[in-house]
Amino acid sequence: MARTILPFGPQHPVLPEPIHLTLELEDEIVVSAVPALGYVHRGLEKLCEVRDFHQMIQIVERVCGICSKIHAMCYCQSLEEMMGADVPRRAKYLRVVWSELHRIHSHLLWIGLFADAFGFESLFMQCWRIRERIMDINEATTGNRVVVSVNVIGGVRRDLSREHQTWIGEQLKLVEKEVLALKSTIVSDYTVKSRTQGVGVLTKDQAHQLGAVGPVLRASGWAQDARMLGYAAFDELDFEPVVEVDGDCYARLAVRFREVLQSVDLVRQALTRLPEGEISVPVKGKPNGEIITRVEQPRGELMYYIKGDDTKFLDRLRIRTPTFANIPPLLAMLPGVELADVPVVVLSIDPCISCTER
Amino acid sequence: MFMTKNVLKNLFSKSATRLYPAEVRAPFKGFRGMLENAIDVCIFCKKCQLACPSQCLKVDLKARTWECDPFACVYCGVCVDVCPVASLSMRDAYRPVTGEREMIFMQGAPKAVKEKKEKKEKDEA
Amino acid sequence: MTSKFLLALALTIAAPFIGGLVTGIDRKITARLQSRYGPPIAQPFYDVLKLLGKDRMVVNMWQALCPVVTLTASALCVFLFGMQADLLLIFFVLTVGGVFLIMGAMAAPSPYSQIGAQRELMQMLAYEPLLILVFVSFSMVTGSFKIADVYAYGRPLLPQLPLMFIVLGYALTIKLRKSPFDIAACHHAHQEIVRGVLTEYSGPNLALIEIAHWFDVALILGLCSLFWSTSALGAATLLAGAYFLELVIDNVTARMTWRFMLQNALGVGLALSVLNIVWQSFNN
Amino acid sequence: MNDVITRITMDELPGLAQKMFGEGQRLATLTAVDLGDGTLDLLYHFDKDLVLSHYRLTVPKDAVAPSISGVYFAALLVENEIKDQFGLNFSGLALDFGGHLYLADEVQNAPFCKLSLTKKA
Amino acid sequence: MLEYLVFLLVVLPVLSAVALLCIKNEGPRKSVVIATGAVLAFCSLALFAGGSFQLRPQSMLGLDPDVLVTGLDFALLAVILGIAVKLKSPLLIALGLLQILPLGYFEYSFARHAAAGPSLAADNLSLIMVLLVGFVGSLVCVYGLGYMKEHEAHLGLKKTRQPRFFFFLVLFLGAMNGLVLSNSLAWVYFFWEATTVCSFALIGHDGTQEARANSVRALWMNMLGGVAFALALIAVYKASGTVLLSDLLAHPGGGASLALLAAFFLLCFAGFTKAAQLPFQSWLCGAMVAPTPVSALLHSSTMVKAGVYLILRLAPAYAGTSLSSLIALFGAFAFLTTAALAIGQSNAKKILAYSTIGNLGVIVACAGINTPASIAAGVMLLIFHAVSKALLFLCVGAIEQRIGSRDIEDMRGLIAVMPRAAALTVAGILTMLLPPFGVLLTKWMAIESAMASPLLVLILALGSALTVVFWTRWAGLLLSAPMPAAGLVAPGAAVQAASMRIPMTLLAYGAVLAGLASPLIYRSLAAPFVSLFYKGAAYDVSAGSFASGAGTFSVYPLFLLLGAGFFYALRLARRLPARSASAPYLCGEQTGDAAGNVFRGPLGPVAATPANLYLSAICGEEVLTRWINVIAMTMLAVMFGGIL
Amino acid sequence: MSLTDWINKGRLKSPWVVHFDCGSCNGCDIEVLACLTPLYDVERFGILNIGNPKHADVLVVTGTVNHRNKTVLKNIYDQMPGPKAVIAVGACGLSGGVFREAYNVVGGVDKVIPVDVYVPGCPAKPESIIDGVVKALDVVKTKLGLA
Repeated sequence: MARTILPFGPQHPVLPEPIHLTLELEDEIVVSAVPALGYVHRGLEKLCEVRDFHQMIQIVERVCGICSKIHAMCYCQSLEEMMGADVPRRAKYLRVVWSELHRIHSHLLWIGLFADAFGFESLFMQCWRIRERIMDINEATTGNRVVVSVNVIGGVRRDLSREHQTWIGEQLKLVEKEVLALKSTIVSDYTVKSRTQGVGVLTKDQAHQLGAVGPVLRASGWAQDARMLGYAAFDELDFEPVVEVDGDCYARLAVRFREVLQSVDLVRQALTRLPEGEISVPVKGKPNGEIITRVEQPRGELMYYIKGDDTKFLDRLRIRTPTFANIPPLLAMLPGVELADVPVVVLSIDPCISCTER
Repeated sequence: MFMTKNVLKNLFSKSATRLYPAEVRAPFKGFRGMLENAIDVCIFCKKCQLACPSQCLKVDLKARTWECDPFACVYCGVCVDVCPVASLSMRDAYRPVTGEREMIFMQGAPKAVKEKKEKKEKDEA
Repeated sequence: MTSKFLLALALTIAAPFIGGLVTGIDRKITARLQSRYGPPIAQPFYDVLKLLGKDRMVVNMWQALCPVVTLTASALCVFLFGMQADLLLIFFVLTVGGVFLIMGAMAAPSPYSQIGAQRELMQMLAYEPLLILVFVSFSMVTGSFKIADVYAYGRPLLPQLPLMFIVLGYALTIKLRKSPFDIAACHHAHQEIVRGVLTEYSGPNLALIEIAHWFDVALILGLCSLFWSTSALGAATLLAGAYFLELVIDNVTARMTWRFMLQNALGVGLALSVLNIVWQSFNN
Repeated sequence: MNDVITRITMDELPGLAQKMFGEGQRLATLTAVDLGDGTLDLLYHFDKDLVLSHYRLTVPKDAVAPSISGVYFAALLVENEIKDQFGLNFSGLALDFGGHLYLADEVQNAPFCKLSLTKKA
Repeated sequence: MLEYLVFLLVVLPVLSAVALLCIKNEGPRKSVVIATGAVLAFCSLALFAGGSFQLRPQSMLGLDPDVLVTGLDFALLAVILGIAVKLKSPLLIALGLLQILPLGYFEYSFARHAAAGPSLAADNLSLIMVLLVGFVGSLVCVYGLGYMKEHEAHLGLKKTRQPRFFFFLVLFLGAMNGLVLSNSLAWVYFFWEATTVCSFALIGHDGTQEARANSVRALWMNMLGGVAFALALIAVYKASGTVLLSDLLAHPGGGASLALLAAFFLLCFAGFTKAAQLPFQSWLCGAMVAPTPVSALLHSSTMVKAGVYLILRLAPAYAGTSLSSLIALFGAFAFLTTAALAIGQSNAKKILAYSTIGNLGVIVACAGINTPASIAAGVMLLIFHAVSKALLFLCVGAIEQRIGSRDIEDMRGLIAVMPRAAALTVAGILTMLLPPFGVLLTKWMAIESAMASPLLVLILALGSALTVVFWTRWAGLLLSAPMPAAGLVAPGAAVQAASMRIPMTLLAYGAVLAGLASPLIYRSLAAPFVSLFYKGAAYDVSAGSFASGAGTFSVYPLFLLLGAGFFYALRLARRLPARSASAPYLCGEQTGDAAGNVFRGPLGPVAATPANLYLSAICGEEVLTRWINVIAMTMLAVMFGGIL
Repeated sequence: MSLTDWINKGRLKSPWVVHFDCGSCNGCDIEVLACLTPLYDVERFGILNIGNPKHADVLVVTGTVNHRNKTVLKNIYDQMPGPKAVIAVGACGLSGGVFREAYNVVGGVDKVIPVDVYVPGCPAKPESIIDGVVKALDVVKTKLGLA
């Protein structure tokens, strides 16, 4: 039978970021998908040779604009551990607040884009409307909507005032209310279900063998979340990983939807337990040695490998981003789905190409 | 179908749209907008240049110039943090759009003049 | 006869303005449903005027040819409607427009417009039988396929053909490219096939297709109004209600796949039609 | 670093991959580090239940390392990335981008190697 | 005069065929074929000018014509039996015997007692058929001249087999003329069998294994019809004491007896087999292995048309019976299902074949609906379909010879390679598909005339929606080419031999003009036939519009307005400067190559190739055919059971 | 008013946008998308994110140009029918931003195609992007000789 060969991307309206898939289709069913990367590759790991390790904070933040805070946090945690800094508890709690705020806005953004991928424009609009509240919180507390730049080695740059704390609490209440108002649409709507259930199934074994991380892994039944490692203040907060078992796009949607509510709860917890004290300590010396650190990004487990050789320039910086790990599972999910479901499946891993290619 | 309630509610309530540019929200306190240098205060110590992750600043102590490439600036505010004399600051307004390439070039007063001026001020005080 | 002709001519001239206006209101209400402020009502006209002024860009000459024929056919449909002509004939002329739109899209050796064209074919496959069935049900009630006889019938058709109105609603959703059936080309670009059948049409050619779409909108509204042909007020209420419902459905559903459309639209549509027709024949 | 890093040789690698796969270990990733003396460190990171284990394989730059993408499909991307950035060849790659996973022709090969300290082309 | 014309129409092809069998050179062959074609065309016109007639030839070659035909009939059956024996097929032998024995019984026990009547007769239906054979058939034969030369060159034959080919091809025309002009069913039966044999020989002409297998299938399926026909002869005679069509149709609508209805069913069954109606569609699809002129001939003016001719011809006799309604349903069902099957096909000839079966289904349905309007629709569809379908087959033949494939996927962008053939194909498709052309007009007539039966309307409507799919995509992909640098025609475009090009062009004009002339065709061809058997005019034709109580179809206004739009568009498109050409959208990765569809892929340049949707899971032959056949056989059984 | 005047009016009231992310960190991308959402709703100005260069009037580019996507950017620009305008958004689109010195980075958008409006910021605020489109319309006005 005749096959369609279709270039999917790099410039494509459903892909916010440039990635290319050469799709082979038969009656609009995907037979094979070969990816092409490199449209966002900048080579910023290499920049550690010309930027000192302090400057690199701002650069790793720009690995990804959606989870900038978490990149910087992971980087700072690595160097703090390597250089033996004792980060104040208040800073740890503040890191949790901002990183969970990032998770909320990232997941809301994703649910919106995902809805758009299956043509549910009004849901997209509602999600992004709610998300603006989080963006306002970011802007008011850090000075920028997106790239918050609050991490330094040894703590955080900005503190939360009392007024901010109450205001965030009020905003979160609204966010929670508005998100719950969308719950029935997101998790029970017939059209949403029929576009996502059974699409792009990744079985429990497959998910693990192909190295999936984050919500993709959890949607396939693995209770694995790097926050369980207890970095920052997560060891002091009540928290259960969100797990679904079906492994399809609907399960991933459900995981992320529940994680929005979970993160709202985590921010609340962190704010109520927020200890008083310093927000950063000065860290002396230069990085030396090797270290591997993991944190949980909205998209999954983020891994930093840093090797220092006692100069102000790092010897090697390697960033294994969650999308990088989720692309092989994606390639395994694509064959057999309909063309109309390709954006749904691609978005279901919440791809962050600028993370992947750095 | 569960969305029906939601959209109907939207229809009968005010739209969420902020009618920018007719309606401009006051900026949040501490917004990291345009980078500004109070050139009279600047001591051309180069700390900002060394700290700048984007390396968009160029300071020349001898010529007493402070240059910034506003197109490369990433508004991280690190330079403001490291500035020992607080000559650098970030305004709470974002940089306006432009049709031309821009460059910020600031020429400080010659050191002698400046010191004289400072001395005079001290004397007056 | 002359007055009928003049009326039809006037309708044909007015149709694109009606269609454009309806599209404008549609966009405004859609925006409001999404809690947005929305574009001005005249926005569709601005869009088309702008498109008319763009440089011509085609993949080959058929892309310039086909929109003109599509527009001609769509205008002709409205004219025939104004002449109160044969519904089947209008339907066939409507097919001419669809076929040429698809041929033009297929004339570009571009995978996106080709896939869009294939899907447009699937859409035609789904709505054409439904439209014919609606017309058949008219003919069963009025005894002929002529619109004139619908008006001559003297009673509104809706009470006798309630299910057929729903069937027409299905066809309408597909033809108006509304979610869940905005499959071949959707009004928003965020679709996996990049506006599908319209991908390769640009500038003035796209403008012509848009105008043809306005004619189609006017025609479809006209067809809906036949269900309450006895009073202008009744027809207007019915239209406004139906169109609003259409907008709400557009905003509360995800886009479905063409496989679903074939199964669902055809399946449910056929079932409803059979039900209504059987019921109708018992009534007679 | 707190974690233990086990040294392995090139011959042990395929067996190791099989063993880890059999044990239900997830391949977290590979990391390549240029040691500056013509050799590269390849670090294989495995994860099971949030516990990482690492294996270090030191190879000369001109060697051909066996690909584990046959066992762990997930290794495909990272091995191609290392091929791009360090010029290290792998045998038996499941899908070989030929050093052009990220890089267009304009960029000099193996930009991450220390001896070929490249700036922009 | 009349006798000479009839003689020329029936016997001249036989004589020419014999001559062609002996001619080994191309030149004389050309002259004979063209001359025969011209004479047939002229004679058909002359015969048509003379109008209806009834004729009883007194003697032929000094023999009683009835005796002569009977003799020939037995001879022909003997030939068939011989073929069957040679093929060592028990089925064929059985079918052969099942024809010889009833025929013998018939001749022995009844024929002698039959009152002598006009064994030849023609009304407008017959004359239309003769015109089609004369014009379309002849054009196909002329086309065959150019085609076969190329065909044999392609096959690399050492010794030409064209004499055999043209022998059967031209013989076919004679047999067909004989069939439609016969008034005695016994005569019809003889010619009926003659077409079977001719088609068998032509389908198997290339001698490949596939060709032979398919020719055998065609043979046994048609022989099945032959058996039914032979039995019908007996049944008809037993029930009514006559085998003359004119007598059988003398009292249209006058309730036929059950026995007679059973006989009609048998005749219709024979018609179904010949018209390749379900479940006998496979022989026509298999016949595609034959050289294209054969397919064109089988589909347009001969063979399958003989089947529907018989059904249409008998329609008045079974009007108002449940048999009639079932036939209508049966035909409509064939239309719907073959349209679905055609969607599943990428083989151009198969698409055409299924479309033929479908259109014949519509004609059958029209016969079954059995109102003046529907009969008029059936007769007119016979004409329009013949012209358009012949054109399409000839085009596909020419295309296949050039590109070496009959897969529509391989025809993408044909407009750049074979501009003329591609344009003619598109024209042919549009005449099959769109208003205001004839085929669609008749579909409109069919649907509106079926108004009494919603189920029928439903099936016809669904079917006509399905046809849009496979026609439109084919027409579209032919045009799918990048813009040539200058003008419409790319350099190095192919030109066919005159003997192929001229018939194609003439048929294309014919198809378009026939559409334009549809009011005229209705008035002068269809309406007189309908009025012979039915009361009341079907349509009121004025100012180029067909009007009835059910609706109106304005042919001239549509032609005028759509035509104006089309020609304006064409002018606009032709004036487009070459600089407005742009590469198709390939997500920004186009490489700017000449073909326009190559993009930069992950591992190097890739050509973006589109393919059609074939809905293979729903419309695939292997999926649908079994169900369709079961349903069709059930319908046949119900039809037969219903009568008993 | 002549047809040309009407068309010019349409041009200023209906800028359709195609957005191409060259190599952005997503920050600016998301802010471009945020412009479509209820809070900012650029459809007020007739702006549609049309996604297809053949339908678009304005090309919005975010991110640094790198060696692989520079041809893509050029291709997209070439496929837009005139009159058209280009907006570069964010520090990366303007100059390459923090990544200027990375080995795979070519630099700002204006190294590949002519840019009409620069929208600074890291990332640029949605308000700023709206300003950018309004400014682009001014540019179009000037190009058409209407200013």
